[in-house]
Amino acid sequence: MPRKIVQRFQVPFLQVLDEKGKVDPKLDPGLPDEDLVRLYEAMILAREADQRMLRLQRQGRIGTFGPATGQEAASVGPALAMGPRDWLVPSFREMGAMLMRGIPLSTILLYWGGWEEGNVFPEEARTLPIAVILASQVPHAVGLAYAERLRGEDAAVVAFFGDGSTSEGDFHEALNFAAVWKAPVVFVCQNNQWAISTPFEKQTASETIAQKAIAYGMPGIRVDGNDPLATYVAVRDALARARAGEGPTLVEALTYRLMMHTTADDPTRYRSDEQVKPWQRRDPLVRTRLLLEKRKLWDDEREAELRARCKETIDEAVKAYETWKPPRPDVPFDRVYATPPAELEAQRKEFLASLPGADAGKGVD
Amino acid sequence: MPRKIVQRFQVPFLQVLDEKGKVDPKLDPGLPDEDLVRLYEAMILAREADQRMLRLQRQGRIGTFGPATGQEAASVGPALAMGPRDWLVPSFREMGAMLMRGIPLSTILLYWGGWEEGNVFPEEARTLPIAVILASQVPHAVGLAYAERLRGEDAAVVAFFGDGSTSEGDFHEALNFAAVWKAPVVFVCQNNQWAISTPFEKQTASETIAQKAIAYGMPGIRVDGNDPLATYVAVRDALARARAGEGPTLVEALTYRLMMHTTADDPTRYRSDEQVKPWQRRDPLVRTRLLLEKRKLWDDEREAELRARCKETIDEAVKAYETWKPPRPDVPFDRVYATPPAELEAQRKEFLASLPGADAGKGVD
Amino acid sequence: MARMTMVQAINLALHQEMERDDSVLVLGQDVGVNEGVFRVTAGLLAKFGEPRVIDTPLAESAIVGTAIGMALGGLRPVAEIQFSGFALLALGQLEGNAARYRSRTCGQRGVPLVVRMPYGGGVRALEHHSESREAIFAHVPGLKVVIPSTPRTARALLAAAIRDPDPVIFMEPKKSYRAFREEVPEEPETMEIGRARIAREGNDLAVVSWGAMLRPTLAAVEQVEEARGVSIRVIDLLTISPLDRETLVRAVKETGRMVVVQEAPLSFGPASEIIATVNDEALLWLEAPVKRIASWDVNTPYFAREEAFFPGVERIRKGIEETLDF
Amino acid sequence: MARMTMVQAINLALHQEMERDDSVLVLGQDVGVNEGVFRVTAGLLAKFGEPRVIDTPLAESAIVGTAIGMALGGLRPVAEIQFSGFALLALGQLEGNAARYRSRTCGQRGVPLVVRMPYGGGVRALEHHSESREAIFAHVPGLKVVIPSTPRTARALLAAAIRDPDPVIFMEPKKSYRAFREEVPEEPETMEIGRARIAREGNDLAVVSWGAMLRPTLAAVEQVEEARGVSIRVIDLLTISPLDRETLVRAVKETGRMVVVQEAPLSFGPASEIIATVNDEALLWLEAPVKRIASWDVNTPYFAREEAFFPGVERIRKGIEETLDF
Ligand SMILES: Cc1ncc(C[n+]2csc(CCOP(=O)(O)OP(=O)(O)O)c2C)c(N)n1
Ligand SMILES: Cc1ncc(C[n+]2csc(CCOP(=O)(O)OP(=O)(O)O)c2C)c(N)n1
Ligand SMILES: [Mg+2]
Ligand SMILES: [Mg+2]
Repeated sequence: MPRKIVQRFQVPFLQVLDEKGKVDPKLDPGLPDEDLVRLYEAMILAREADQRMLRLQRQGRIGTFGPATGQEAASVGPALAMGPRDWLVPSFREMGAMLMRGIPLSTILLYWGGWEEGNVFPEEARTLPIAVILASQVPHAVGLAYAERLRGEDAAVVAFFGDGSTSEGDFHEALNFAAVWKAPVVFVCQNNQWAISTPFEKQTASETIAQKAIAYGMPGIRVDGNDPLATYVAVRDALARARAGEGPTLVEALTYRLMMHTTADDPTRYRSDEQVKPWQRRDPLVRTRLLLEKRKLWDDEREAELRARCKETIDEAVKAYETWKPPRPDVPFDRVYATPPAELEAQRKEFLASLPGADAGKGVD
Repeated sequence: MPRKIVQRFQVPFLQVLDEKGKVDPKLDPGLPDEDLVRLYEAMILAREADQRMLRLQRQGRIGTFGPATGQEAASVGPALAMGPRDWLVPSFREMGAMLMRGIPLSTILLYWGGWEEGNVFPEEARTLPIAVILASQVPHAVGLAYAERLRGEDAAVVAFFGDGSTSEGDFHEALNFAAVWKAPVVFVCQNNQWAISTPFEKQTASETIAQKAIAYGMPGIRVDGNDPLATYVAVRDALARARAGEGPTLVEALTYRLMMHTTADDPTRYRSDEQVKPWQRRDPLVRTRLLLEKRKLWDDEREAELRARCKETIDEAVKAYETWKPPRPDVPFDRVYATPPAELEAQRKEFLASLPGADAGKGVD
Repeated sequence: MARMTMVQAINLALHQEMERDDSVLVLGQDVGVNEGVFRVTAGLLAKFGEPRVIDTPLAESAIVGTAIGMALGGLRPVAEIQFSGFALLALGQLEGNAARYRSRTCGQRGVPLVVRMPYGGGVRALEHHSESREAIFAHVPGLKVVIPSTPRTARALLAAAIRDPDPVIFMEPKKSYRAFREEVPEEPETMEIGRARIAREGNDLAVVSWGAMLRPTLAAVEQVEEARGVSIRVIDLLTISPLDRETLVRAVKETGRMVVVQEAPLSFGPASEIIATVNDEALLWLEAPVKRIASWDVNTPYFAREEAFFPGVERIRKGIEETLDF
Repeated sequence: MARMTMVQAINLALHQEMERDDSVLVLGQDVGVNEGVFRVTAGLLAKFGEPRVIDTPLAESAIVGTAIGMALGGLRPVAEIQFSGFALLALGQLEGNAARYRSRTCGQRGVPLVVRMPYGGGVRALEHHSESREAIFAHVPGLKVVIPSTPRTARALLAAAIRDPDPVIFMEPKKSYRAFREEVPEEPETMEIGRARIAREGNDLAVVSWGAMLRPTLAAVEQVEEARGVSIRVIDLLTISPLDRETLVRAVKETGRMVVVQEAPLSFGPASEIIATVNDEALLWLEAPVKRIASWDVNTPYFAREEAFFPGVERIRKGIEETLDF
């Protein structure tokens, strides 16, 4: 039955750096050498930290931890595109970006070690804490962007979330608000193709996450999420749009979760090594190193030096984490409200009295 | 910056019957005369009932009421397309469809009169109660469709909601589930371009509601919602798809709310008569009558007869409503759980004792 | 001083706070052009303009969720939920984020957010428009829950809520929106959140109520005082959480008898916490069980039947007399 | 009879109920191929196949919302919310629809729905994974709230919940999932919802607890009994709503003293309703205030500090002794 077509939409895909380390010259953002090196170093640090944290978890030195191995390019490319006054609103798999924003690894360790102090970031990092209720951080990003504009700031906001998180109502409501408000915000979906055991095709019947942007009248783009130049370019352009008052953009970084969902997860229950293999070949670290080598920016010696430096950084962070002295045990009572009401002060006393042995009574006074 | 286009989408628009009463011959569904007449009669009844209910509300004989004047075609076309075993899941502005499903007007009056008994429908009507929490009924429709299919039934579900309701998380989550499950459900959005005082362009930055279907990988179509043949055809086709196991469809019926949001609303606060006028000219009743006249199915005499019949139907419904005897006052206690727990029975006794005068003590025993 | 309705008084607070502090902004469904479905936000859009008065799309979780983001970004948003029944759609954001940002960040980031919502029955509204669910919010550490009872308390408490560094759920008894007037001073006024008010002095019994229940409570108290020659203290709770336990305990210690009038359903409601407080700190002073007068444990009936389900003067009066006679 | 963990016992109930009644189906995140993040749904997909075991997309409101639709369509869905912290995202559907469909339709349509969710602390999990929010659900008329404490009660109550014609919030204390084993009969078994269980007889004091609090409670009780030669009754509540007031009141009348141990924060929690019940019906039998031992009114701290914030054996023991000595 013939019907008149009244609207047409298209979704672009962007890859700049291919698996062999070749840059498409038409798309090359022309990053200075030190930025290329920075991207690579940040990815290596994130990867090394992942590996170490997995060990720390197995040793019981931190709690449940969600590694991002294989997804580093989706994290560091956007971070490189951000300006110092922009805000990062992470989900929970953005260690790469958080480290690039200047958050100490020891702080990140505190987080996974079960301390709220792991959410206290340097103000200059302009980063909100890790969000555990999936997609609940996305409206925060929109409100934050609205506030920055209202206060006359030039800052934009980059919000991260996973493919599974796009199924939540909060994702939808937030993107709709952002587009109506033309809020200066960039939505970055790390589509790692899994939400714990749920594969992308059971998560949504849409072929891409990028096409979901059409529902909000905003541009959407899918990029190779294992290509740090593509994630960089897409977010750089989206930030420029945002700052120009043209509104939000949805960037889908197509990547793959190479390891377990978290240390509590056993991926062999729901996927085979065969499925994972092709994605190991697309490792963002490999292609970035190839690029650096082509540009004569890298060799085995520099690699060895970097790995050593990472190890040192991580060793120091672990040490700082493990020698960190927690504040007095009753601090949670200070933090419910700016000023604890009388009943909470009474409870604090009871709490302190209830502590075993040496801690008993050790508190605010 | 050149990017490879990897996806293309289009959104169709459908109008069958234009404002002058002309049917596009290529699109004519070839409905038998009695169906054409049925559509018209249903719309007139809905319109007349609207008018009467506005008066009843002003007289304090029912409570707040939301008229659907001008939107009748978006309600009756889909209802005509439904089979007897299909389910109707209404929002709150679908009186036309509900009447066509065989729900007595007196029952609908009970609803707006503030009685739960206004939600007790004949089983054959296969209709869920009016939903007040916007969009909350949409996931119910999806689950119901899933249940019908699991139980081996051939029935599909038609769910209604407004343009404003598409901003709710429940809309998003439900459409996503439906598409993943290929559930036999048809989503009908009555886009009347207002959500109380919020115009469509402040509701969403998307140009159409139909394009939101793309986010779920499901087909979306915009139809002229003041054209009962277009709404009929679109829903008929979508139901066929649903029954064939091809999954859900989103149908946007573009219409206009000619009157107040509800009797509690004063639309002059947020829109001018000028804005409304063009839409009065697109009144679905007018073009449908023109069509009937062209087909020699209608004349002034039949019109007068119909109006008289509607008046009679409505008079009778109002009488039935106003002479309806409420059950004993404590029935709410019967309805919280299938079997009231002991404490509720105790409360029932207290409640009955608390009633003033004649009612006191009149209860279950 | 002007005699105002509660709607006018709340509106006054919004005007004055937005003037005082340009980080205050208002957002919600129909709050701008339409000035709110109850006209509570009248004049704000005209005076303060669009970026500070936002007609949002229709999504409660996003209204609260974006407002949290605004608060984190240095603003002081006042979000309106059109009817409290729809606020539960935003409970994920309220419990999961607004209430926790301060503790999550060890005090680095607070959420100075007010969520206003008309609540409660008595205006012949549709389903989901008549509930009282303050107990749900009150059980969440990190939220404050405020319920004014009169125009003056509404204005002063809203101003205080807007200045509060923490999230405040501000529930407005819509039955009282236009039911009566009260003198409200023109100059800005605040009241301390967390403090109950003695609405009437008395020594033979204390009645605790809040929101729209205050008026039938006062009417019942007058009847009993007149009929019996007793003196009854009326505590207007004003803040549900944190609870003013001191005022409650003192009342039991001084009168020996207490009645709590609550519009919410009986079980697991605020009255239970009040009783628990009395149990903790004044059990030995009790001369009779604390009497709860509440709605029944049924879903609020549609409006044709709702009236009989809310506590009314007659039930309150009987409850007071029973407690006096115990 | 086999000695089972709670996870195995719940799994047994699911298997047997799905076999017994083919309108029973299971849906939720990761419940199929992965067999649940705690393996509670092990073997279901293999045995019953895809249409009856659904791995859903990631959206709690839709899990509950579509399950309501399934229930209206004649099925008996058992929906899993992966952690109870995320259940509040579905409270709109639970309070607004599941709880009301029966009253909304005058009994024409009920919603036989079970929403299972692991809750509570003690497993060193991330933020939002450790809360106890049963009071919120319990305040909603139309919902039933069940919390088993042992493998056998979990199995029998879940079977009863699945057969119940009304919506049941089934909260599973995840700390007890694998902490201990209990004999569970092979043959299907149900227990009545709304009935508490006497976990230990005694006449000098009664302790009420539920869920994961039962074990530290029993441990504390043993210590006190041994040290003092008293006999202490332990009431395992099992159903939070509707509350088994009779068993509670009888306990106060027979022992004169009561302690309530609650994992949730103190204020506006279930213990308050228990105290209110005692106040209503057994005040004169009380020889001491009812003692509440609960978590503090703070957001559940992250796992490095959480332990000290939940009631433990020591606090419970002291609370019992204080109440005995009052
Ligand atoms: C609202 C909510 N529901 C469920 C969970 C439990 N959960 C944690 S991570 C996860 C999967 C997330 O998938 P995705 O969004 O794709 O992110 P990824 O883990 O792949 O990075 C789930 C279900 C949660 N944290 N929040
Ligand atoms: C969840 C929710 N939020 C707010 C309301 C109050 N409300 C009732 S109707 C309405 C506007 C609805 O707009 P739309 O969905 O376009 O339907 P229409 O009224 O135009 O038919 C609003 C905001 C509600 N009923 N439910
Ligand atoms: Mg993922
Ligand atoms: Mg509309």
